[in-house]
Amino acid sequence: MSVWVYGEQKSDLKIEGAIARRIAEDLYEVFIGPQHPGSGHMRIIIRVDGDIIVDADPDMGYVHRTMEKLSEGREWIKNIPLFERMAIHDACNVTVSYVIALERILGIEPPPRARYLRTLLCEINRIAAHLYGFGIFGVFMGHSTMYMWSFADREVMVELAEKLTGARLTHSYPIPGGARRDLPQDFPDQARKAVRYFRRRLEEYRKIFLDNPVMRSRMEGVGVIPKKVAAELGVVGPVARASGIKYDARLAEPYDAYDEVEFEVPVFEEGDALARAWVKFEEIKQSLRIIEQAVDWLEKHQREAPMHPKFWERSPPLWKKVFEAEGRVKLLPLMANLKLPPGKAMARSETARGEIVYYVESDGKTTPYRVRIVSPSARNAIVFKYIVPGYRVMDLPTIYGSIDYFPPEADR
Amino acid sequence: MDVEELKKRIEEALGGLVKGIEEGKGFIDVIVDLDNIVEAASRLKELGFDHVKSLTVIDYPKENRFRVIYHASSYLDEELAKYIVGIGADVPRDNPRMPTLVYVWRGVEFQEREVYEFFGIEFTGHPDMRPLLLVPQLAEAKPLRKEFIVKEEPIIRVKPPTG
Amino acid sequence: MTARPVVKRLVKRKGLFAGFKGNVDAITLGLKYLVDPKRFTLIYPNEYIKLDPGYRGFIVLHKEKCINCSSCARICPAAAMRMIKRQEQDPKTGKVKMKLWPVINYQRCIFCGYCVDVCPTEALYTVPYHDIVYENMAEMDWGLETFTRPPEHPVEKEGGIPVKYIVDEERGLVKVKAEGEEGD
Amino acid sequence: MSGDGGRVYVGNLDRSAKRAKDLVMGKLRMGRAVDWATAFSLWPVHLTTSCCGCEFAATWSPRFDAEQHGALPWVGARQTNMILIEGTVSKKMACAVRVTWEQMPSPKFAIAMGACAIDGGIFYNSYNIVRPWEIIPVDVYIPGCPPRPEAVARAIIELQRKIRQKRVVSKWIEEGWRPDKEYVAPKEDPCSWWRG
Amino acid sequence: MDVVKLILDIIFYPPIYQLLLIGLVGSLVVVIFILWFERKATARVQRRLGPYHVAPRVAGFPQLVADLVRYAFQEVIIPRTVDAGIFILAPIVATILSILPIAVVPLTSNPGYWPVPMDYSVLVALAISTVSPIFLILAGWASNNKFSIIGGVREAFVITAYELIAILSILAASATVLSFNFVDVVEAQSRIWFIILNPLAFLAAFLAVLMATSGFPFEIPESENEVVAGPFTEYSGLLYGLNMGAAYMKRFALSILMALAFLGGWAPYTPGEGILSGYLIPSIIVIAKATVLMMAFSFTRSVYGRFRLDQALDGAWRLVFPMAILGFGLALLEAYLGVV
Repeated sequence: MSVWVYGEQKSDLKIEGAIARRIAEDLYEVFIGPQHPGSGHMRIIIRVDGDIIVDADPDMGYVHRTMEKLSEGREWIKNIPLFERMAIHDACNVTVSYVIALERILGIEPPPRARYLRTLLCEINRIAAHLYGFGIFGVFMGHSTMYMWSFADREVMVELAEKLTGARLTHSYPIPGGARRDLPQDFPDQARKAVRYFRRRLEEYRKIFLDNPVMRSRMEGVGVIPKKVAAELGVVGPVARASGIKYDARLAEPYDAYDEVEFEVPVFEEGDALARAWVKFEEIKQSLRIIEQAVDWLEKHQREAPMHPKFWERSPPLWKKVFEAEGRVKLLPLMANLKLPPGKAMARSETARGEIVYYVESDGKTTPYRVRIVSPSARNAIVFKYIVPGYRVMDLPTIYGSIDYFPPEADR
Repeated sequence: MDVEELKKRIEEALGGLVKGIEEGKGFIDVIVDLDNIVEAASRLKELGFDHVKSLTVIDYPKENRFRVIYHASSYLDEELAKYIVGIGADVPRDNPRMPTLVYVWRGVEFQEREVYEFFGIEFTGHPDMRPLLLVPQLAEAKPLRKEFIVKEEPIIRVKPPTG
Repeated sequence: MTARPVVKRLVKRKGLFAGFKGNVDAITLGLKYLVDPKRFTLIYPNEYIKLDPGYRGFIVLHKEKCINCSSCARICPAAAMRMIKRQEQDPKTGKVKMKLWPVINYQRCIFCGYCVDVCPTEALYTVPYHDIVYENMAEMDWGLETFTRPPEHPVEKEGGIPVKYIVDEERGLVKVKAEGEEGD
Repeated sequence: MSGDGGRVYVGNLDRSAKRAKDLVMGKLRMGRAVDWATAFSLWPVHLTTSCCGCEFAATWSPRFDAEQHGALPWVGARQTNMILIEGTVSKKMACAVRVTWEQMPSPKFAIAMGACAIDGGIFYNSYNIVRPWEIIPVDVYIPGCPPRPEAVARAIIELQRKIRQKRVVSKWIEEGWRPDKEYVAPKEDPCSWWRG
Repeated sequence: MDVVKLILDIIFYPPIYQLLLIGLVGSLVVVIFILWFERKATARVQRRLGPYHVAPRVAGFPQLVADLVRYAFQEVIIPRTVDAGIFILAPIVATILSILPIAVVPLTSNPGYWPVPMDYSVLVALAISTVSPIFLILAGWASNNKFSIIGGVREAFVITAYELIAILSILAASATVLSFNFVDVVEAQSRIWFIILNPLAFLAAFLAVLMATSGFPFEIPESENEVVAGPFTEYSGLLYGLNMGAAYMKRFALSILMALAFLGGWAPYTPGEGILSGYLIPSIIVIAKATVLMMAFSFTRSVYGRFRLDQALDGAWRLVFPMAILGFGLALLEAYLGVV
């Protein structure tokens, strides 16, 4: 057999390895996954020539849970927990853009306090998700200590998120018009402590993982995506930024409080697994900065319900009492059968693994007419097909881990 | 650059191909004829829209058409990165076929496979037209078409609880 | 706008000495933690985490507050909260009436807390624990009677020690004994 | 060279295994020791069916560290004795779950984690999911979406208690099949999509 | 008393003592201890508890016993596709071969307690230690599973990397004293151990043993993220237990060789007459030193991930092999200068 050479027409996209090698007759086909520690919830069918992968075919869909279809039968607000299940370790980031799309159709803007609260939780989630990615990345290369350490420190962020929202992972926090809870009393203090802890701790991560010669040699020059190829393939998030693409949804179309806080978007130009790890590493530092700013802002400003007046002013006195006592924003029963005016909106937000895009179309009913989700992992999946060929079998987990692929998110 | 200017630029670049421009919240859609979509997409790419964010397909069974929109944006041009521009066409529902745009935007390869299994739209010239997510038997059913109905449970329960 | 992209470069580390230093750093760090592990492991059945009262654990019904409005069933995203019909005698008038009561099915509940937040009379509340498991599925489909009683907390029953985690600047999370907070 | 049992080289393996079993379980009365050993060595196989894998990972993370109960997630199905179904099982994944289950050597156990693994959870009406109890026998169910790591630890403890109190493993070895749980055979082949 | 003496004589008859008591029982105990240590030490570095509830008072020490008993009573699956004979025999032979080197090394300087004539014991021990990997490759091949075969091939690759280094670096010790007799090697270390005289050779031997026994960062044949469990993917129950045991027993045997060659064997102690002083105490000292070495081998798990196969081979030939050659040269130089 011969491997089909992609992209000779019309496109000057050339990928080394897959094209350069002449393929022998007897290729060895290896099915990696789904019950395989190096694959998670997906299968990659690779063909190897010796130790070199000549063809990789990602077989996705093992976690396809039909979210786009289910959303068409459910009321608008019920879809928030539904879409959250795409990436439960990054819950706020994946749902916030859906909520923003709803708000755009409704024509409302959440109050500043709600925007800051969402930003705060988004950044907490971003750190937790990056640490999750680091942990999986580490254990894919056999570094179990990196896995354990990043999961240990992820618990700090999970604990903060739990204090804020009342759930470890599935916060269901943003809702159209605002957020569901306000800051607990001792939160700012704890958040600042956590920020200081992380600043010190990240240095140790660098020592044991990023600058560890063994791990460095595994990551350097592996899975290189040049800038042009990255743009052509449409990869997102840290994968794109490690290839020199200066794109971040928070920059391109600032949502929530991102146009008010100060932060940097780290960009590297090497495009290999090491650069992707460093992007995530630097992003954690920037997220810590944002958390500090958000907490400062929230502490400085007066405590009030983080909810749009449309949904809050007409609410009964019990609502205000509960908010005063517990910081919990109660929902009006009309939320369940919220009717959106006809229209269509698109919104994007930057999750830990990249940009998520929602296309929402309403035909004036209580349920969406169509919701289209393109999640970062779904867009990064193409890396397996075009970047993996040409590298060694042992590089596959490295590339997998470095693009931080999360199958439930890709399959939706 | 604001949206009006962007529209003007797109109309200039696409020339007579544009059938209409629809504006949504957060994006604009440029509608062209199905036959011209490859040409229009290539021109849009030359304009600087170098990747596709979302291949959105909406089923309108009453009007007997699918609306296929490639929502593109830019990575390399920071000015264009703020906008999402869709290039779309209507595909008839009873013979859903359209030319593939894989050779314009490489990134849509998997998304076109997805559309193929969920809506049954066949992309001619696509290098690898197989179902992506679903098992083959389910892909036959084209689950995202409107006639595929998923039942919701009523809020009143008939079966008594067991615990 | 105050956010901006910043292009950074990887620090090239080549040569024998850099590799040597990296190894020494890593091993020293490992040895440091081998000596002083900074552990915060929860020794589970002996201890349990006393969660904040705001934690969204199992949901329980105050039957006397419930006004049978079925808002909770309407907003439940997983169709876990459903209404059942039940004939009941009105204590004032003595008439037998059909009433709707919410029941919850923990085979499906996703603990999103929407029902608690939407309830107009705060008839639903959450208990701050979540570590309950079942051996058969039928027990998870709670009827009205089970729904009105908070479930038993298994670790508390076995005499586990309540602990709390607080964020610490030096060690990340620190496990401390939760004290003086009996009951809800 | 015969494929079934390697009779050519070492006599009849089945018969010698039976004799060894009679000796150890009957004369030496090792039953309790085996129950104890299995209870503290429940190694879940590394099959991440869905997003509860996040909490599965957190369960073995330093804060909750389920290795203290003797459970250690292991890579190959052949070396494990427990399967932890982490959330939704899609139609594609059902095949993997059943194949993995059949690859595992008995005595083996199953825990269903999360609402999706019990009655579909939020995906109760999805067209692409399978209830895992239809394809494998589940011992313990953990409600929640996702359940807290403590709940997973609680499930492991519950399973340990069940094994030691009901002496599941020693009876299983003595009788050759599991006495207290029915064998679950999938009504339709979960791999039919694959086999065509 | 005669009966007691007879029994003692039988037990401490060197082949029985070294092969059965140390080789089987002793190494099992050491392996159980080392596995427990490995899990606990890794857990400590990783800020967690490790095995605990199986026996809270002794920090979960019986955990490995539980695992072994569980493995022993689990179903042994022999798939139809495997070559059953080799599939069953390979782990058994590999286990026996991996403890065999213990039977040909001296654990005392008292000639009455040498299991074999010692004149070429260094060579013989090294020669035997190189046989067992063949059976790992066979096990992988007989399994007829893609992952096992890849694992077996990787094992074969890694052998080419470490074999020469291990032999050269341990021979460096015998070059220093210009004798293939282990007793001479140990006696020469009564003042100063070879780890200090020849650190290069020791380091090379350390890395070679790590590679030989799939220790981190060279855990390549069994690297779980690509080749599930390497050659052992299809093994279950007792046979898998044997396979795992064999790897650690081999590490134990090689650690004993290293303890004799570099850590002075029974060095601070001078074996005398009689069973206790002439045999038991020196052998326990050697085993203790080997155990310390094994603890060092275990620690690398918590700091390193694993190298890629080509990087490991590259490093072995470009860095460790020259190091072993240099160590050998250093040994010859020391022998020429008569340092010991």
